[in-house]
Amino acid sequence: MTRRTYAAALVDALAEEMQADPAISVVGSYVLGLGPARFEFERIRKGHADRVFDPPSAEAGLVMLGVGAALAGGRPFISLGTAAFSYVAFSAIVNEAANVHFQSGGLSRCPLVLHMLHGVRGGGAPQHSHSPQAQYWNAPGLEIVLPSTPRDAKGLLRTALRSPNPTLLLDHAKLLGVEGEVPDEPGFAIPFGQGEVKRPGRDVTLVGTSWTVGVALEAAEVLAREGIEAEVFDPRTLVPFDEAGLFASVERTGRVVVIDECVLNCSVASEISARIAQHRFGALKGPIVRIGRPAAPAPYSPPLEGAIIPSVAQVVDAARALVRQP
Amino acid sequence: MSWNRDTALDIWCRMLSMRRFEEAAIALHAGGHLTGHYHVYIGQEATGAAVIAALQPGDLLFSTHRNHGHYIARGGDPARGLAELLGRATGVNSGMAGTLHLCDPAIGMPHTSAIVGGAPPAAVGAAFEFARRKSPRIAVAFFGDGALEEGLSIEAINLAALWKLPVLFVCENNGVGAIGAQGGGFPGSIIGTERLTAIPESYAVTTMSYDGTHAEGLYRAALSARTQLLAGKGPVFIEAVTRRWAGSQGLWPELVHGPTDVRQAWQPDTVSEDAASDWVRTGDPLMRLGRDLLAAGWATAGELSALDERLRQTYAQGAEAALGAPWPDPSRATSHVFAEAER
Amino acid sequence: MAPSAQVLGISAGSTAIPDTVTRDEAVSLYACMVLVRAFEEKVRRLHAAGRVPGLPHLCTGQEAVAAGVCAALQKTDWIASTHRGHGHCLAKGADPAQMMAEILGRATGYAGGRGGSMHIFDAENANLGTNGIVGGGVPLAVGAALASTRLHPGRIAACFFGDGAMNQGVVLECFNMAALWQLPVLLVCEHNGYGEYTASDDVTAGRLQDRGEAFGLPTRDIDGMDVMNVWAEARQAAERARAGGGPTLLICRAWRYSGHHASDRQDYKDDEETRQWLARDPLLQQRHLLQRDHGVDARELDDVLAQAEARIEAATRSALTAPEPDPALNSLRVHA
Amino acid sequence: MRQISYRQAVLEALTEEMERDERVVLIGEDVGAAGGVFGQTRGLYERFGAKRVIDTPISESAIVGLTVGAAMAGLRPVVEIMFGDFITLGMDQLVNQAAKIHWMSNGQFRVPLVLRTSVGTGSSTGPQHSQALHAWCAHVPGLKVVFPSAAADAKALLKAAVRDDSPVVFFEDRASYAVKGPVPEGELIAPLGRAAVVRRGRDISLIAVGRCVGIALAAAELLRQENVEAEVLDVRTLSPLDVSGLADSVRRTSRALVLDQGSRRGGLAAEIAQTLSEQVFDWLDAPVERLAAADHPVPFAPALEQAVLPGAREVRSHVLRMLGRKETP
Repeated sequence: MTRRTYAAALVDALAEEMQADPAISVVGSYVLGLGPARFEFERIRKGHADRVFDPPSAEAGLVMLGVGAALAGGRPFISLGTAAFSYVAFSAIVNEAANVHFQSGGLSRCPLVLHMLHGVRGGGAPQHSHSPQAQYWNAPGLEIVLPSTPRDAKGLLRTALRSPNPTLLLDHAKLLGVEGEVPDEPGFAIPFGQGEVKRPGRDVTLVGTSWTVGVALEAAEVLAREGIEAEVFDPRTLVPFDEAGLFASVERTGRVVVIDECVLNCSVASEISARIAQHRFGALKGPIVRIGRPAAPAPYSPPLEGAIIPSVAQVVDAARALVRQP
Repeated sequence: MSWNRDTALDIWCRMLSMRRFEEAAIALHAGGHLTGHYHVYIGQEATGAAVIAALQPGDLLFSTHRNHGHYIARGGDPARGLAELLGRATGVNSGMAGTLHLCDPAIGMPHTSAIVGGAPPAAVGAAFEFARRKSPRIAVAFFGDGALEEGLSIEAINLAALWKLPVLFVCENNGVGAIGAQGGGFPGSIIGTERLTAIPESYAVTTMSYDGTHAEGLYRAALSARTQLLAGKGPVFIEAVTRRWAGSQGLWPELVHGPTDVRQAWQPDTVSEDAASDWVRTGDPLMRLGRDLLAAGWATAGELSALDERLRQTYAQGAEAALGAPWPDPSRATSHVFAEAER
Repeated sequence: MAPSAQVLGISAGSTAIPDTVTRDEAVSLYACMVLVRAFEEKVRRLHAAGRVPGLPHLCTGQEAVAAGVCAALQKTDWIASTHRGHGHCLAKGADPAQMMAEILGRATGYAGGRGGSMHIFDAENANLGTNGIVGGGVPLAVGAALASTRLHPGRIAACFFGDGAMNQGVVLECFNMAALWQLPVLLVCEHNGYGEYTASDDVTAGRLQDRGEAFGLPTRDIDGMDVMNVWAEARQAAERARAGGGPTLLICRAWRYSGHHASDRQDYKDDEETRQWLARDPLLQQRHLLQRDHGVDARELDDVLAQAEARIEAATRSALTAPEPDPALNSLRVHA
Repeated sequence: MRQISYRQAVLEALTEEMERDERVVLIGEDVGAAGGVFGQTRGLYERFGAKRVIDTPISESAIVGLTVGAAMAGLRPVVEIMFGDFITLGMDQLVNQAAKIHWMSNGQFRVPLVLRTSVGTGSSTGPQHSQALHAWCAHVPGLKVVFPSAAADAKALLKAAVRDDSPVVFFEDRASYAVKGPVPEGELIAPLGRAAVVRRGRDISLIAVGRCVGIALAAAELLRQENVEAEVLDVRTLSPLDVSGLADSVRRTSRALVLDQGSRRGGLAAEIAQTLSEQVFDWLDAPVERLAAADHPVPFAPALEQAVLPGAREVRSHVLRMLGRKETP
């Protein structure tokens, strides 16, 4: 095990896989954004100069380039930079990449990794703070991966680079600098559809994805001081989704708070809550509580921006209210 | 590979097969078996057949909603193609694709997009991979003049020109003639300039314009384009100008003169006199190549008739088999959403 | 890309400059550029001191394009700007105090702190706003021009976009429609040679000038560092648009002295090229022209400079003391 | 009461609103001389001329972007996107410009535009021409989303949408264009943001979107034979959702099944089900359930396509299971 930042762990996985598989190429100039973490990517440019390409800003054309390359035997890693720009390529993602295998009757494959940085990063304002995964979850044919730690980032990226399907890898802009223990053994990979209990507990289940897993863990510490043992469950991938792992946790605690950085309407939290209610209604001691972004664009000014992000306090209050319910 | 008897005869057979496929499709629609709207390739066969005849097996082809001709010219199985149009289980794509998305990786046609402007960027992606892996293969994108109104296809031309990718853009400009615009039909391309080729030229792309009904010209153009592409000299853009077939009324085509009679190539007086006869005599690429074969002494009327007869059998049986083919089981609807990783 | 006009293949000393330029018109162009430069310099220093959230994009070096084009427009003509739009807003008449308050995320900003640098709207001066999406503003201006042909004949629109945006599909679709329907719009490309960190020449095939003509769009390739030249070309295009003569693509060759954003060290540019462009600073060029052709003495020019800096100081003081916005108002005005 | 088709109702709404307000214009592909590929704008070009019924090139992202700019500058444009699947090409202009401008500009600019598009299965048009994507738009703050299920609402809600000062995405069910329904003469307009009870009942609330309203009504008739009285609600405006209207019904019936024409996962049905669970948890005897379009792309083959949406019989047996009743053969 070694201590690595999230960004470094991503680059480790990418570098190792590029060494092993000549089919992999990287197209995108800002894989790790415009912040300090971006210099981590220089190793890939130096190590594989002929396999890294700086495209014009033409996101729709870029995703289609990835689809065509995948159909021609390649394994392109296409980075769109900020997730908000993926809307410019929305048709290429949901009408082309997602449908290749299905509409060819299973004859053709599209092994493509589409990477983007999502979430409220600070000062992003309404057009650079999107978390579009809820909308992509409604488009059949796309695998969706949301790592929350450096370890998960490395393990899940390796699986994505070996998947025969189009995979959306959404990294939260604020996680790039976070540090954590990362296994070194060669070929370390985490399969899709396998969630993880990041912290065991018995009184309430806190479900988070990507950055909100950290919020859940912090809330669990605060609750522990009040004698409430919260369990934190991280599904890690939306498609395929680890229902068994989630339901097992719900059965243990009987209470659920789902924390999601998407806007609450038709969000990831809505889908997760509806599934729990439908399949484990009997296990619930009270209604499932959703915590997400309110129905408004993301404001620029720090005090406004701070008010819309799911907070530790909100999670603690919700969990305490559920547990204290008569 | 050069223009000779064998090549010309091979292209004529491909063109005739493309024509019979569309005639079968129109008949199936008239019989109420083919629901939904569909697009036929009648009148453009020379472009598809000639360019595709110049390809090598490893090259990849990307088409659009008007794809039947490309599928047949590249060697797609007619019976399985017709079965796919009828949504049957034995269709080449098991009923998932239908007329808008006919494809088959086995003949180098892996994915057919029905989004206008979808073919050029996909072909650019494939060419990007070939160039990167230094493999002697090219990608071809067929699309209509309308596609150049989509920003997506212009982004593709820029990418291809920028990185000198081995992609051949074939723009089948069947810009609506008089019939379409006045008859309440759909206006052709709406582009600010008259000269379509000005757009690829503004990206320093090698651009040529050809008569879309002249198989020999297009075949030579495609051969030289392929050589230039493999030499890393960047993309080539071919505009193939064709006249709209008399029977094409937007989404509901009709066989204005019934099935094509190949003998009219050497018996022009048998063409009945009406609004469509001019197109049959001068606009139909099949008739034109037939006349050229006879004039060059590369085939006799008898040989052409014999080839035609064999193809009629193929299509009669094909339509028969398609109509009799089983419907897919509804439970299959959720299959192939994701591919299984190779074990 | 060497800076001198000849090498760039631009029509040096464009014949478009009308001979009857008045002294006041030339001085007001200088005053506008000086105001923009002072504003951007203040934002840079505030950002360095950690007072500005996020990453503002500065237009230092490109003042001549903003000043020249907006001087050719009337107050009611529409403009649509970019993520690097402080200069466009100020040149179109926006209030520096409300702009600075918005950049600092304060309640008195144009958007009450909601938008920040990339989302400044100023309806009073028909400013359709700065924009966070590359090429995002171009269809807004083309749409406004379409509306004007019906609702307010005689009003025209102008949009600004970078050379990076010339590779966005939506921008080329707009070229086609503007030419097709002969819409009264000025399409102003601020060609500063770089799309974010990538040199445009590395990502742009063929010549940018040809892309307009391919859609039947009259195109001018002009020196964007000479405010008199920009102003003359913009006036000609504006008059033609107002008279129903349709759109013009104005490619203005310019250079941004600041990085893509405030903390970008610009290590991707080579020093020799930068030095040459610094020698063609639009403010210095105009100052020299005013002295040589209009007999304006240095003292009066220094006054103009001092007034600009005083105005920006006052605007900054009011913005720094303005209240933080109230989060409870976040969900207001989501719907009209 | 006269019977006219869903398509005719749309056409009447457009004609009346264009007569009423000079600023209303129609922009889209083949909406002019061709009269719309489904005939839904026939006659408007001849009546209002090329300046107000504008044919465009095939450039969806610029078309949507252009209408946003025109709306900011004072027009009240109705932009038609031929197939709902193609709004994906205009998604950036819809999500990052139209939906946010009023909010971002602190009220300085309004964007009074209507984006009309046709959606849904039933015409063998395959995966890229048959989707119902309203959930994506309902997810975006700043967009109002409307989905009429029959002719009367197609007219009444479209007129309200054109007069609304916010951007409205108006979904029309393509398979319903030819379906006739009762539409009163004269001025007919209905407020946005309100659901409607289309059939009274006491045992269960069937909350339906778009074409599923007709399916729910057919299922209710089948259920009557099992003496189960189902209440059927038509959601009409999907965002902002009429939560109180839906909650009132479920408080009376204490059971709810949501029927949605969009796909199930991450869809509108999940949002409605969870919102109801939060509002009326104590009244619920069982969890709110969902029946929606299957989670796979829409296949071409009719035999496969017809299985995408739940049918009336499938709804009937699902309700009986929810009520713990045995299926009588």
